[in-house]
Amino acid sequence: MTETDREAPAGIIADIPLALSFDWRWKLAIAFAGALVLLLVFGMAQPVLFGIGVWGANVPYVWGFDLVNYVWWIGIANGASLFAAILVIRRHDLRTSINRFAEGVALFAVICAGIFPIMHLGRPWLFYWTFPYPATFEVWPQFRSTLTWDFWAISTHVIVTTLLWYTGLIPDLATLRDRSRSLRSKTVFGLFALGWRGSVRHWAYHQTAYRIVAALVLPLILIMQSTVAFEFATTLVPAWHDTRKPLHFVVTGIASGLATVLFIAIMLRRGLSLERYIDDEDIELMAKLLLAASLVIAIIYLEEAFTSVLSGPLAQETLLARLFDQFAGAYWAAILLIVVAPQVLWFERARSSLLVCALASASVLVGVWLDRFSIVIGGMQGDYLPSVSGTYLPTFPEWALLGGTLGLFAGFLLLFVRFLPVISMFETRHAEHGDGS
Amino acid sequence: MNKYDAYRTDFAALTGQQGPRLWRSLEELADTPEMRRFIEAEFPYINEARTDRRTFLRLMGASLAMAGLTACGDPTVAPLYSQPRGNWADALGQASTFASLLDLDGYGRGVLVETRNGRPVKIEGNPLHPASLGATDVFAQAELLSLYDPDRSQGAFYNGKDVDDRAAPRVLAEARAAFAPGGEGVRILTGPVTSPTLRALISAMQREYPAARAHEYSPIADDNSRAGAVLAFGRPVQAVHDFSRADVILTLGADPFGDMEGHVRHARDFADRRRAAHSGGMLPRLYAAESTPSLSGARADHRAVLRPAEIGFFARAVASRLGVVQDGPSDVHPMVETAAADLSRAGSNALVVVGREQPAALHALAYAINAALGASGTTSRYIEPLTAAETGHMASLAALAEDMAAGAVSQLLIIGGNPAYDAPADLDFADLIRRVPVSIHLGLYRDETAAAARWHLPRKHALESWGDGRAFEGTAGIRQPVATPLFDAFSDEEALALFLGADTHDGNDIVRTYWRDALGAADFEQSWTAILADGVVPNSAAPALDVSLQPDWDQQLPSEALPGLTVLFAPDPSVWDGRYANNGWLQELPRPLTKIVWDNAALIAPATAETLGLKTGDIASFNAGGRSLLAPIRLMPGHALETVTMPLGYGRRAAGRIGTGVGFNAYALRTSHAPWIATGVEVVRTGEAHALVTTQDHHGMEGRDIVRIVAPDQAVETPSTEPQPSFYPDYAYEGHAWGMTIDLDTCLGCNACVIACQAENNVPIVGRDEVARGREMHWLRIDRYHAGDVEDPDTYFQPVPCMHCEKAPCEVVCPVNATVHSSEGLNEMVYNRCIGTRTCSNNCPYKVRRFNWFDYSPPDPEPRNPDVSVRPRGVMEKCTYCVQRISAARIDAKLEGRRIGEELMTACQQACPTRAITFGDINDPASAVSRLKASPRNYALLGELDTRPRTTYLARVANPADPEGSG
Amino acid sequence: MSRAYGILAEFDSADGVVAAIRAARAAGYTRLDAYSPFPLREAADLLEQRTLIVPVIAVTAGLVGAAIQYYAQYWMNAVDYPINVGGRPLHAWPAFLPAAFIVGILWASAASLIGMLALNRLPRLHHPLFDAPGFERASQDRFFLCIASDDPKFDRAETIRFLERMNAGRVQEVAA
Amino acid sequence: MTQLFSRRTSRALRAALLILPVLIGAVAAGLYFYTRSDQAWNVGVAAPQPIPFRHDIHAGSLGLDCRYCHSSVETAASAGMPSAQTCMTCHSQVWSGVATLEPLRTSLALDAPLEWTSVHKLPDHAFFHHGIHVSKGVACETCHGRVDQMSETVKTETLSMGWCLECHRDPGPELSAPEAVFSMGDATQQAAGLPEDMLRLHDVLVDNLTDCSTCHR
Repeated sequence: MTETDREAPAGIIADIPLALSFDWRWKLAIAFAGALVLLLVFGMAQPVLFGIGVWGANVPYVWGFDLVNYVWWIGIANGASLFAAILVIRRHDLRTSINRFAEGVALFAVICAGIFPIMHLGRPWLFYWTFPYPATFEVWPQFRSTLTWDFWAISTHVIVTTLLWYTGLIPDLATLRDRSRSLRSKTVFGLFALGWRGSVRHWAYHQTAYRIVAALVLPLILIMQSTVAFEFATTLVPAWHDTRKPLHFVVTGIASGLATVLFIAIMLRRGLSLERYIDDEDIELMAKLLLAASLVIAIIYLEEAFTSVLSGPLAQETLLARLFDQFAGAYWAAILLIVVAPQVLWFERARSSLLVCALASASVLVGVWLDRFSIVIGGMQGDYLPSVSGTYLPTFPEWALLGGTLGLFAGFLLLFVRFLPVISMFETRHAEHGDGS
Repeated sequence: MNKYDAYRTDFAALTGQQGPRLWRSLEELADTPEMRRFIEAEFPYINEARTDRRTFLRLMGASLAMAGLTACGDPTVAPLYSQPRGNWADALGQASTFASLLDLDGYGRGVLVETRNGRPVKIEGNPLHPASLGATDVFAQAELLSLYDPDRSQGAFYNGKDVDDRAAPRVLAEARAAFAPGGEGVRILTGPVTSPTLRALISAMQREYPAARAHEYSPIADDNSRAGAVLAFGRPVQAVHDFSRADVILTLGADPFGDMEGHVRHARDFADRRRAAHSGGMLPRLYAAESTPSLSGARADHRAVLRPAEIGFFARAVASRLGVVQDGPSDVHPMVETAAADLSRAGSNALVVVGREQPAALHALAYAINAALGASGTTSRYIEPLTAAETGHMASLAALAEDMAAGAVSQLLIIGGNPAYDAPADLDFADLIRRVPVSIHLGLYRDETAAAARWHLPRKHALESWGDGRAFEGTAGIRQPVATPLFDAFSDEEALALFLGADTHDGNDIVRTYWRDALGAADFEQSWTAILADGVVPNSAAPALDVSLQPDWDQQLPSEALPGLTVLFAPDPSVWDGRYANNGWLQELPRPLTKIVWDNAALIAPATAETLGLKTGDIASFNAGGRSLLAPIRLMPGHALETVTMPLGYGRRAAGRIGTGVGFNAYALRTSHAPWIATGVEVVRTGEAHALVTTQDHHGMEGRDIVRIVAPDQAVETPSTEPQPSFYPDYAYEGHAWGMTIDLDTCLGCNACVIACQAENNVPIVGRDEVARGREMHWLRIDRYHAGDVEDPDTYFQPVPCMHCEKAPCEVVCPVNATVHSSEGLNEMVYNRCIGTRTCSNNCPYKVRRFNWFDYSPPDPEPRNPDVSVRPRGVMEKCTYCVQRISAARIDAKLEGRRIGEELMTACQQACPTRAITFGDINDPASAVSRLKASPRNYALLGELDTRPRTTYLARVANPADPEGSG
Repeated sequence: MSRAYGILAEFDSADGVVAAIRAARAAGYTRLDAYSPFPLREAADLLEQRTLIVPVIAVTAGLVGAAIQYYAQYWMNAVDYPINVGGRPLHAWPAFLPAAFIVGILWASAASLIGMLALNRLPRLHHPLFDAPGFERASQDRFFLCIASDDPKFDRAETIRFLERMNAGRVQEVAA
Repeated sequence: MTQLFSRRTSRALRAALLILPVLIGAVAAGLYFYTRSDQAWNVGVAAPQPIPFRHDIHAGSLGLDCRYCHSSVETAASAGMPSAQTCMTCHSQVWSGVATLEPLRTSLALDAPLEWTSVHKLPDHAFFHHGIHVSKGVACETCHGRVDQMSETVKTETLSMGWCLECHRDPGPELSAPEAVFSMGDATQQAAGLPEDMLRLHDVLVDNLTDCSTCHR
């Protein structure tokens, strides 16, 4: 190759996956992630072998980390896809740098989330009974159940995100096919590039379809996140029985998705020295969005408190329980981390500091997890009959599931970084060519 | 219809001769004219052409034949067994029911035992038995589990070493061979004996060996009432209370519905009278003066919390108002006036009951009051003592201990009982046993006494042995075995016969022989079979004695009050005196008032605890008379001040895998001269703490309409059974529509329903730790609420089964149709379809659903109801309204071409002593449940949620006397 | 020599190739296609590339999918094994909608993406153009215009000359 | 640039992508039919028995009534297995000496049950009651087939839940007149009257037959 094309736009991006080997930091990271995945295996084996009694759950606390983690992960997934989809539809410049890995984040997060609906079952090996297949016992799923809705939502989310992500990759895979020197990687990339030639016709259909699906993802995400909320809101549990739950879940979900994308963006920029592609403008913009999201959440929290106060004794009791009873810590910590902490992003200097942005996004992520905890666990403490009481204490197998899914997520991300272009190269060329359309 | 039946019937008749008799079965077999009439009365449909009577005969013969059978697995699964002989019941795999008898401290409670293929699977009350009337208490239900207890003693042992099973007869024979002339030094120690056969054997012994002595001991036995009788009437008589005629009742430290002999019957009579009053009539009023909250106290309309010593003064005050005594203390308690006024108004329909803890003088006083009111003969009558120990059980044991200490005892046979554990601490009985040259212990377990005795012989369980016993009012009942002994063991009678070298030592022969003599040989077989079928000896109730007050009946009440606290000892509502310590059902049964499981605690008034700086869970050291005991505290609202109640029966050292080491042993503080009330006890807090596991942490109703209370003839406001407008269609339930009412006015919170449900539905035990995690599995729980001030709160009980809501919130959230509605309105739980999302439990406002967090299924040989699935790990379960009974009833009804009638009962309903639970078809306006649902007291729990529960409650009726005392 | 697939001209700027396309259209060439490392809106316009078909596919598939899902739910819960679930209606349409909508989206997205591949005649791993030296840069930083040999106006020498006039870089014949 | 893939590879990939869904469909269909097939449910498979008992001789040639051996079929959940004595009522005279009946004599002598292997085993969570089915006109043959022609006892139906539901959803066509319940073959065929007549005759209440608790408790 000549000098010119090494400087060629996207050359650097393409060279990452084509590099023969990665340095020790990547190896260390993937090793650590691998260790966490082993922890996940342990965490999944426990309930299967001995029963979900290994968790702290009981009656009335029938759910524990299983649901907390699920709601957290699915929120991240939905937030990230929603963000990516909006960028595509708005044809926003940010998409050039963000979309590819934002979609990746969504995909990996939804995979992590998808583990829990299966694992939380008393008999996980029978999860497929929620799928309507013609069994010899001729009993069908029960479609009025929000859990059934969620089954379809998750499956759809996984498939659509995967398709969207892959479609976006095809032209870049072609680039890799054509840049790669080793025949083996040429063949592999070539196979997945499906013989992309970048003809006018190719591009036309590709772009149309891509935009349409991005547009379809919007309602899908909104409905899906609402479905997750319905799993709580449609029950009689006083703390959950609330039509505003979907709003809460969507808003907090977006925040967690944003935070994750911002966090990963900073990691990639530092780790792969992609300053040229993920520039300060991008980071600053996302920081602003995160700040906005946290303000919206602040309003939501206030609004919930108000409506509960106005909604009669039972709602008031459950609110008081969430605020001051045994799980109050989670509630206040959530407010501190989601609402208060990000306020530093008002300051220009804070926004321009990668460290501060990273910390802010991390704090929002942890905060949203605590918010899930306070809703799921804290919600189950207030019941109709005072005689029903008890408490919930997470056990090690539950922590193992949380840590394990984090490891799984990191592992996917590292492999993605290693073998695929983390930034859409054709979009980059497009942008640098100036034809912003 | 089928010509081979004749052959089978003959065979059945043949096989029938030996084994025990089927309850209400022999009538058919005998098939005499009067029996025919009986059958036509009992089974009207039997004459309809389509049913052939032979089917019955075959059935019955079958069950007879089966009774002689060893347990042989579950018939419903492969492989199929061809029994060598005509055991039709094996093929039938159907229930056969036998009448038998279970005793508690010697007093018999008639039961019906349902067996499958020679395995008892369920115990119910015997409707013909006066102490049961078809109901049971928790202990009778739990005997089933004890029968299958793997920790039961399975063979003889000598000095703690196993010996050949066949050694046992030899041991007893050798002991006899070594008898001194006249039986000098021969001693027999039994529990309270009401059994005519056993008493005949004992008196036979005393004829043959004049110097031999028989002793009776039970740590719970009521000696004071008998001593009181001696004071009052100059002779030891026994009082029998008749609550069916009592309009005003005053209990003095007594719990006639909880732990007094005959409690099941008392409760039933009381409830019946209240029910009668709801449809017009005088509503009986209950006054309770007590130190420890009791079931009766919780039900009382007026309750006075008094220190043990004050109860005597209270009684005297009442007595003086009634003119029974001249010098009565004044202003003891405001309740004195109202109670006295009410009692005198009720006159011969008044009743004063005294607890076994109270001194003899107080009993005498009560007898005098009852006499003065003219109540003797109506609400209470007097009979000859049913147990032998005239001098009282404690004295009897003390005498034995004296002889043993003096070395005057050479051969000691301990039949049943566990004196090494439950004898008063001052006797140091275990050590005395070790000093006896030949000591033989016959026991169900290798317990503390077995360890102390030289020889231990395995004892047959009541359900395995022949015997008899008398009810609290004297009616004799026969105990027939319903299962072949699981091990090579002896019944009390058999052991005694062997010990005395009687010519026969076969339980069947012994009992038959006694009763042949007692009933007279004329057509004995005929009447005997009838007796076995019914389980009771007709009109054998003890005759009322004509007693009159002694002139010097009025003794001063002991009023020495030492400094320090007073400790009250009480039988435990779950393990009684300790004999049920190894029974998992009872250990996991929440104690009615404290909801503690797998433990006991020293109960103490909050105020007193505060002054002592103690709180629930703190371990305190109790010191008295040089003995000391460490026990955890549990604050008990409504408990007397400066008083501690210690439940007996825990701290067992050799109870078995379940009971050993559970709780603290209150016997360590008990002395033979003050067995019930220990004064001058010093309490020191240790700083240690002990986690008491309970199933209910909050005790108030937090101002919600959960348990409703109404005045007599008043309706509940906003009954909340009226369906509210709904988007959902109204499903029409043609045919049957099952529903239930639970009458909170008659519910005493005794737990019988809970344990009956556990037995019927294979509900597993999960153990202390799992309960601590909030994972108890009871399908039916009893919520207990306190209202009012903590010094003397009102206490309410509310049994909570599945409500079978017509708009069930649990069903709609299940993704796999694992919980759905039946065409008869049952909320069904399909275990084999459940994948365990637990959302249903989440969405159940009553939280009655239980989840199998681990594999809780009981291992064999647990008693198991073959009609109910054993639930695997990871599935939800809950009350089914005993759907297996509904199905059985439906099938029987269809086979016999009739409608399902009131014979269909849920397990909880059948066990309930007060008939507080009513179940049936709400589509049938004539059914009992429909009539009750029409009551103005009927309301739905959390009805405002419009879940339309099929289970509704009848409000409790508060019936306080108004200040004017006009009743 | 064998039959040619067409003549391929390489340009190093998007404007270059666009200009060439315009000229070729003017010159009356009809069977031509351009290749670029990123979408060229103008090129698409010049070649009158229509894509309306894609949304049509999406909408149809979505409606079909949603309909199937809804009917399946109705049939299973209200027709095949009707069960009284918590006293709710057998045909609980509000509860059947969310899943129907979601599955509709699933069908729509899948259809439009798979449809896109089909319309692009992909996968096609082997293509004459891949034999053309330098064509690998079509996916990186070069722009190509190809006039197919089945173009009525196609004349080997003439076409080559025409393209060279477009100050293209390398102009070459691609074998079929 | 050179071709990475040959024309054939290209075509192969396309073909593969087209065939894949077909393949998946085929596998699914295969599973669908296999799970409903006889061999999946051991239909027609005989089990090893302690005695080579032949229904075709006893019920067929000799014409013994089903209830002679399965005596509780009209009253109980289980149809019941004959006691050794029942067998001995005849076999003390006929074939009294033959070796194949040795287990029978042993059983009687040792008072030990004779262990047959059930071929009609239902899962533990399914509760079935022979008495009610028989009394409502479900003929033995309807579920057990022409037992009177079986030299070895085998299942003739899958006994799957779906199979049970077929009849529980619409019992009429499966019912026979009472007199024909214990007969086999033509007799039963003829006795099967009009479905609605049968439902009326046995007064079958259909609406609760598909309740879960009818079979699962």
